[in-house]
Amino acid sequence: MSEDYVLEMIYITKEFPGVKALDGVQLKVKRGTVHALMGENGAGKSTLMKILIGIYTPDRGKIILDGEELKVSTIKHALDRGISMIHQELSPVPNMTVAENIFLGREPSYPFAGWVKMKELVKKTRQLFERLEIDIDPNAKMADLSIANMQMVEIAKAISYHSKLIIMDEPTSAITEKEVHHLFRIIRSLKKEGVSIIYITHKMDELEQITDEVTVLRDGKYIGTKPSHQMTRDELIQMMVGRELNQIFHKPKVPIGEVALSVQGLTKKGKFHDVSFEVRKGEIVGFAGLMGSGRTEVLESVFGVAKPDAGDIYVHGKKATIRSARDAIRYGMGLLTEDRKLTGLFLPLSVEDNMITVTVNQYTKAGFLQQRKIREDCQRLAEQLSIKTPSLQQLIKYLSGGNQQKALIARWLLHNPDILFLDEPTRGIDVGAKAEIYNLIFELAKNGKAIVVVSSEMPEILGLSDRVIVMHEGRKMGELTREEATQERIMQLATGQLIETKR
Amino acid sequence: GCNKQQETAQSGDKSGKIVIGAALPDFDDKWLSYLQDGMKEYAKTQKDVEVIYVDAMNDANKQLSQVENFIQQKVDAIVIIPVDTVSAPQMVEKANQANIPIVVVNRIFDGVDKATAYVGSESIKSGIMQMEEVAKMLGGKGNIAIMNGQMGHEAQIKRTEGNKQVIKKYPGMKVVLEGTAEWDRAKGMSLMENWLQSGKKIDAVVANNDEMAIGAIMALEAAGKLNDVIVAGIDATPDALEYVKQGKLKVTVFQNAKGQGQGGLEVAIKAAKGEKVEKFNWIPYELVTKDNVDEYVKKWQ
Amino acid sequence: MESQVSVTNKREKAGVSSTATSKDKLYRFFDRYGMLMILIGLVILMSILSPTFFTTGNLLNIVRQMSVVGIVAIGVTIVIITTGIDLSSGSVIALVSVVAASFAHPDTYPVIVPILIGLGLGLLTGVINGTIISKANIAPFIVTLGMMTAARGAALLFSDGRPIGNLSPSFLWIGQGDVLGIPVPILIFALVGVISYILLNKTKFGKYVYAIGGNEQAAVIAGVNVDKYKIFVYGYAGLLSGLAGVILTSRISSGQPTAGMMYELDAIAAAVIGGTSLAGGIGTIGGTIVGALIIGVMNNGLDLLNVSPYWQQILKGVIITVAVFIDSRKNRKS
Amino acid sequence: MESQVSVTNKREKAGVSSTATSKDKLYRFFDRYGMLMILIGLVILMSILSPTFFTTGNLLNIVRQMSVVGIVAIGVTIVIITTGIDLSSGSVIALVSVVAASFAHPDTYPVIVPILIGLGLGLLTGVINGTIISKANIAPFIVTLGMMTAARGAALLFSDGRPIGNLSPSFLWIGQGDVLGIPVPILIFALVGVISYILLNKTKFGKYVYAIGGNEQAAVIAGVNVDKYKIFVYGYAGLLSGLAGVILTSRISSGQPTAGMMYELDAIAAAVIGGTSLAGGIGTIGGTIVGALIIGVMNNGLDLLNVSPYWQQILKGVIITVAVFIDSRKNRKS
Ligand SMILES: Nc1ncnc2c1ncn2[C@@H]1O[C@H](COP(=O)(O)OP(=O)(O)OP(=O)(O)O)[C@@H](O)[C@H]1O
Ligand SMILES: Nc1ncnc2c1ncn2[C@@H]1O[C@H](COP(=O)(O)OP(=O)(O)OP(=O)(O)O)[C@@H](O)[C@H]1O
Ligand SMILES: [Mg+2]
Ligand SMILES: [Mg+2]
Repeated sequence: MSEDYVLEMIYITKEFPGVKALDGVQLKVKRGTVHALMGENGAGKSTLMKILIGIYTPDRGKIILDGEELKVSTIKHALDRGISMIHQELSPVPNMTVAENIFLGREPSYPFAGWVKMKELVKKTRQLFERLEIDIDPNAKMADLSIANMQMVEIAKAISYHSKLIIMDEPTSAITEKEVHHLFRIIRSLKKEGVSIIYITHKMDELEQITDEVTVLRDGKYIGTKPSHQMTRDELIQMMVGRELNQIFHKPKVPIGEVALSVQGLTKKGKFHDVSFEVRKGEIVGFAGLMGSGRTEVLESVFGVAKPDAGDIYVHGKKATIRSARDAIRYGMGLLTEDRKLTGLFLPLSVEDNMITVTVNQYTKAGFLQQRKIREDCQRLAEQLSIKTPSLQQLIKYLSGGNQQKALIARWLLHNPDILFLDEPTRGIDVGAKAEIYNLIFELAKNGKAIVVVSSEMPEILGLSDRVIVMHEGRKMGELTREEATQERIMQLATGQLIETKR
Repeated sequence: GCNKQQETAQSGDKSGKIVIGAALPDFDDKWLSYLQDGMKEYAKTQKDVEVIYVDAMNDANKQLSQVENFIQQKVDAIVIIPVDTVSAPQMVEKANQANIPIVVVNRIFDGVDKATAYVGSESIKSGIMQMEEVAKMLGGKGNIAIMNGQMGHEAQIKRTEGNKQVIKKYPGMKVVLEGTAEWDRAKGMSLMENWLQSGKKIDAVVANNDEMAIGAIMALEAAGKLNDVIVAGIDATPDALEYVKQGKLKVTVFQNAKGQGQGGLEVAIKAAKGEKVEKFNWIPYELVTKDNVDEYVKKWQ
Repeated sequence: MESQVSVTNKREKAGVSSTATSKDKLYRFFDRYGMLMILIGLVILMSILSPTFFTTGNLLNIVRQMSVVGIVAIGVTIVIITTGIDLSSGSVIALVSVVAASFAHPDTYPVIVPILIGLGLGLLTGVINGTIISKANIAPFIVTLGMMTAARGAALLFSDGRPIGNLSPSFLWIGQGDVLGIPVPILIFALVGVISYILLNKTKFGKYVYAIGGNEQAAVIAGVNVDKYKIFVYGYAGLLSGLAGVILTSRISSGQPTAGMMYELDAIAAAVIGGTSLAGGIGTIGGTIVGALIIGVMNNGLDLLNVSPYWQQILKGVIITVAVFIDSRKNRKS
Repeated sequence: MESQVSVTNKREKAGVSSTATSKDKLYRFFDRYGMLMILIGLVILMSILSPTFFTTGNLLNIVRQMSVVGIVAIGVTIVIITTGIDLSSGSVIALVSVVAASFAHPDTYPVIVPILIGLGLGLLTGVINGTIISKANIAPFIVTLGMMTAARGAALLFSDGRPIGNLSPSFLWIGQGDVLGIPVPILIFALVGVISYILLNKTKFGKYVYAIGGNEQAAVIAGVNVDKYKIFVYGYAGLLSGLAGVILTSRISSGQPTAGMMYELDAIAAAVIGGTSLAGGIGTIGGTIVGALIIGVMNNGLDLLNVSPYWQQILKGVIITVAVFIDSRKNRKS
């Protein structure tokens, strides 16, 4: 044992009712390195990390931290032993301030009655933010933050523990390029301080940029560990999915039809201003922009979830009055929302029930549900999207994040909309599934659907879109054709450094 | 009426009008609503008298608050039917301190002599009277089932106590079942149904009020056992008298609700005017059986 | 591309198929039928303690007594699944009781009139609840608490605080009659159970109810007319309270302004004992019926055993908590 | 990169800090003090309708009358903030009332004994609630419903259903005495308010209460000992119920096994009227006190105006709903 491991997890096994989530998995992390943990959705990455931090107890296995066996019984125990974690699902306390969220559980206080030193709390947060160059008001209410800012707070929080080992479970799934770079800068400086990091992501390019070693899991089993720079992308994918997977972006040529959706001068005070765009049949339009640039709000306003102050919407050339999501659905629209937990999932319900919500009235005959037809259609879609679940009756809360996302896509596919809005459609989705979803989007376009994709992942925008609309601070800064669109141009527009003249 | 608000707003002033505060324990209670009728009818016959009725919902604390409100309002006299007789002396004392005459009605307690007057009788007597008659009908022996009202209510405690005092006197009688049906007919019926299933021999069901007794009668009737069991109630409500007439309810006890209401208000008005009043105004209980039921049916008409 | 799809397919089959071991099956069985087991256990216990407990007569008795609360509990269950609550049931029963009774005197109206008036009045209170809750967006707790107070006041006002007797024999049949030896209230209870089961499991109404309870915001975005269905849900609960009021009135041969006191708590308890989650999205009709029967068996058994009223209350509190505790074991995560 | 940061800066500032126009300020004012405005409105209305309403005597009267429910409501508020509920308060008051009274006869124990026994008993019931809720993971509704039934039974059993009188003058001072003209119950109520305010806003305990209610998962992840704090919270609520029981007993000079009936509903209503959200995470002590006063003003005013009790019930139901409705307008999003 010449190597200096900060953490060794050996033969970890964990079974949930009906699911063997981890089967004899090992993970060895060298001190002062960034260790990537990769695997498909449901491979068991988060479960392994939750065992490490003390949320789950393993059925079998051993954890050695700094050469000593670690028996984690509670999260507090793990935190005290110098392990902290950025969780995959954001977990803010909405009605508390940023500072209170960050120091939750370890507020600076006087011994008497646990009297909290509020000033110091804020001061410490401010110092933390200054050190990490994060620009958020410590006194802001958590609920008022954008998702991206919430994610930054979570990152800052995990770091504020001064742990020797930080787990980051998909920290970049909710933030844009800019914050990603910021995070990487933070990670590099942490590394210099000797902190070790376990980094979970589905974004391949991040691997090369930031990690030193990679461990791959598949179906709850350990596949292997290798230095990142020795690993080719194809090799990694091979390890993850157990087969070759070539050519993720293979955008087929699709004839573009007539205008399906036209939005004119849409305005919502304080959110976005005078946004106009068109989407044609068979066309995929990408929306790029930094966090909070207003893309989500635009989609929500078109879809009737938010109320715009001004502007007109035309569907297939006819003026449409859309006051609610129901109206939008009647006009043949669909919206996959960006925050699946908040606005997508019915957590206590089964996978099937989650899939049929939009279409359930189409499965009604004489007032009764045609259950066999529902089952068949859902089964078909589940297979098409390779949703990994023991059965369609499984409660969706037990699925991995990626599989939950696929079930939500299935919800809208069942509805078969003419115009489909996808807000961050592959957030938290593994490479294999991502390829499947991209192919699906292409397939939809081929069938003459008009598609709008909002994404903060540059490769996704560039790979999918026929046209890219770039937003900045609630204004449309420009529109680029597939040929014109490059990472640099998009960034320039998105940061407001360049303003395209309106066409 | 609700649109009387304008006039009643002047309740506190000294326009020559006599304002009486009536603190009743429970408007949901049927018997008490007849008592209130007695007050209302009497009030109508009086000129320049206004009565404010408040409902304590069987909550002594609430009643105390209401008495305090009356004192704040400077009413001319208070009529009170105490929620319970232990906390009542304090309310009497508060009224005394404020120099407002207070007339206690229906429920008697130690220290009631500190009040301006008492109108009514002694609760425990109704339980005794009821049980004595049942004992007579049973020939001094038999199995008794006692159906209690809401546990802890003044009437429940005193009536059951009266029942048990009598039973103790007869060695041949014993309480085989005891439960609560919370003054409620539906609950009395369910309790009786369950008792019938218990297989215990029951010779008489003695209920704290008529509503529960009627519930018991209905359950017994449905089981075809009404002829084997004597059912007794208290209150002699119009409904109950109907059952007495039909021979289904063997015993009930009439407590002159209207008489007590009227008497209480009458005394209070006198006291408010500064006239001298009797300290104790007894209104006795009366036993009702099939023999004399018609007399009481007339009283309600 | 072709080959990829087929590979995916294979992988999928492996994922979806039956990984369920026999241990899992046992687990699921308990997960589903845990409370039923507890009910059966309670019945066995009572049968041992009291020889007369396990007789047809007594068992019918228990179900008949529980049918009023049981019907209310079914409506309340659906309300709770949408994350709501209905505290007004007991008072609505009282209001319906006095109003229906006043139309049920012999030789006045045909029996259908008081029934329809009772049901209609129940429905109305429910629709009022639902409309305020959904349109004015006020917490169901407050709205139905308001209705609880107001309906009780209205019942007392309408009847001047007195019972309304002298009801026609045909009206009395609803609560007191029987068909082939089975009491009518039990038949109605069973019918309500079946209809509600179908509503909740076989129609889109049911799917929407669960969706609203599971995540209201998501339901809105999925195009569910949340307001409308909430009004339906509270309306249905009100309708069932109205039905319960009619049965109760007929059963006790009189309209009672004080009827139904605290029934809402019994009904909610039945639902929760039966596995309905107050956090919404979870609950079944079958569970609620089991929950209602547990309460019924407990009431009846304690009466049969002649447990003193004071001890009955203490034991009821303990039994309910223990039953839910035993049942909750099954949901424990390792 | 530099310029980018500054851009974010601007937006962030715009989003969070002083964009407050005077309209915004008005809005925020109403957001915070909406219910207080409604209370003031109600007071003005009552003062116009009844000349005796707005007198020092009557106002002190109202506060004194509400102090028992108000104290309970403060405990309940904290429970509700953690997404819990406490239905047992009223019964605990009754249990504490009879037990404390039996130790408060003249010439037996010093006055501190019944007080400590009362507080201890309240605390105990609360700790039992909290322990079952957190350790056995059962819905608070069921656990406290069980406690509600059981504690009432215990109160009746202990006292054999009878009120317990003959209390020592020093004990009676708690509920009936005054200091410089201010009734003792009001002083205790104020003290409880201040202590609870400090607990909730200035201490770790308070932070954890809000965190557990806002997002229990987040609290767990942050290593907060959620179970422990839940036990604290229910224990505190129980303690305050015990205190309320002692005051009530002293105020009415007797221990009452039937005391406190339905106080839990009044307390919950006060909390919710005062802006506490049953979904957890939101609620203030000040709001709850305002909520309690609204109920008190309503009760007192309707009695003063000689509104018939039936109409009182109807009006109370309507007033509560309307008050919450008016208040909820402020939360409307455009
Ligand atoms: N509490 C639970 N109960 C039952 N099954 C669970 C539970 N938590 C996780 N699982 C299952 O365990 C498996 C591993 O899930 P896990 O969340 O660890 O996946 P993951 O690798 O993090 O996936 P993703 O990339 O989608 O986040 C999945 O099949 C999931 O459905
Ligand atoms: N911290 C904040 N406080 C208040 N409002 C904010 C905050 N952050 C964002 N917003 C508002 O919410 C909207 C969020 O934008 P939206 O979610 O539509 O942007 P987006 O481009 O989709 O970004 P994201 O990728 O973060 O979802 C913005 O228009 C902004 O007004
Ligand atoms: Mg994961
Ligand atoms: Mg967005």
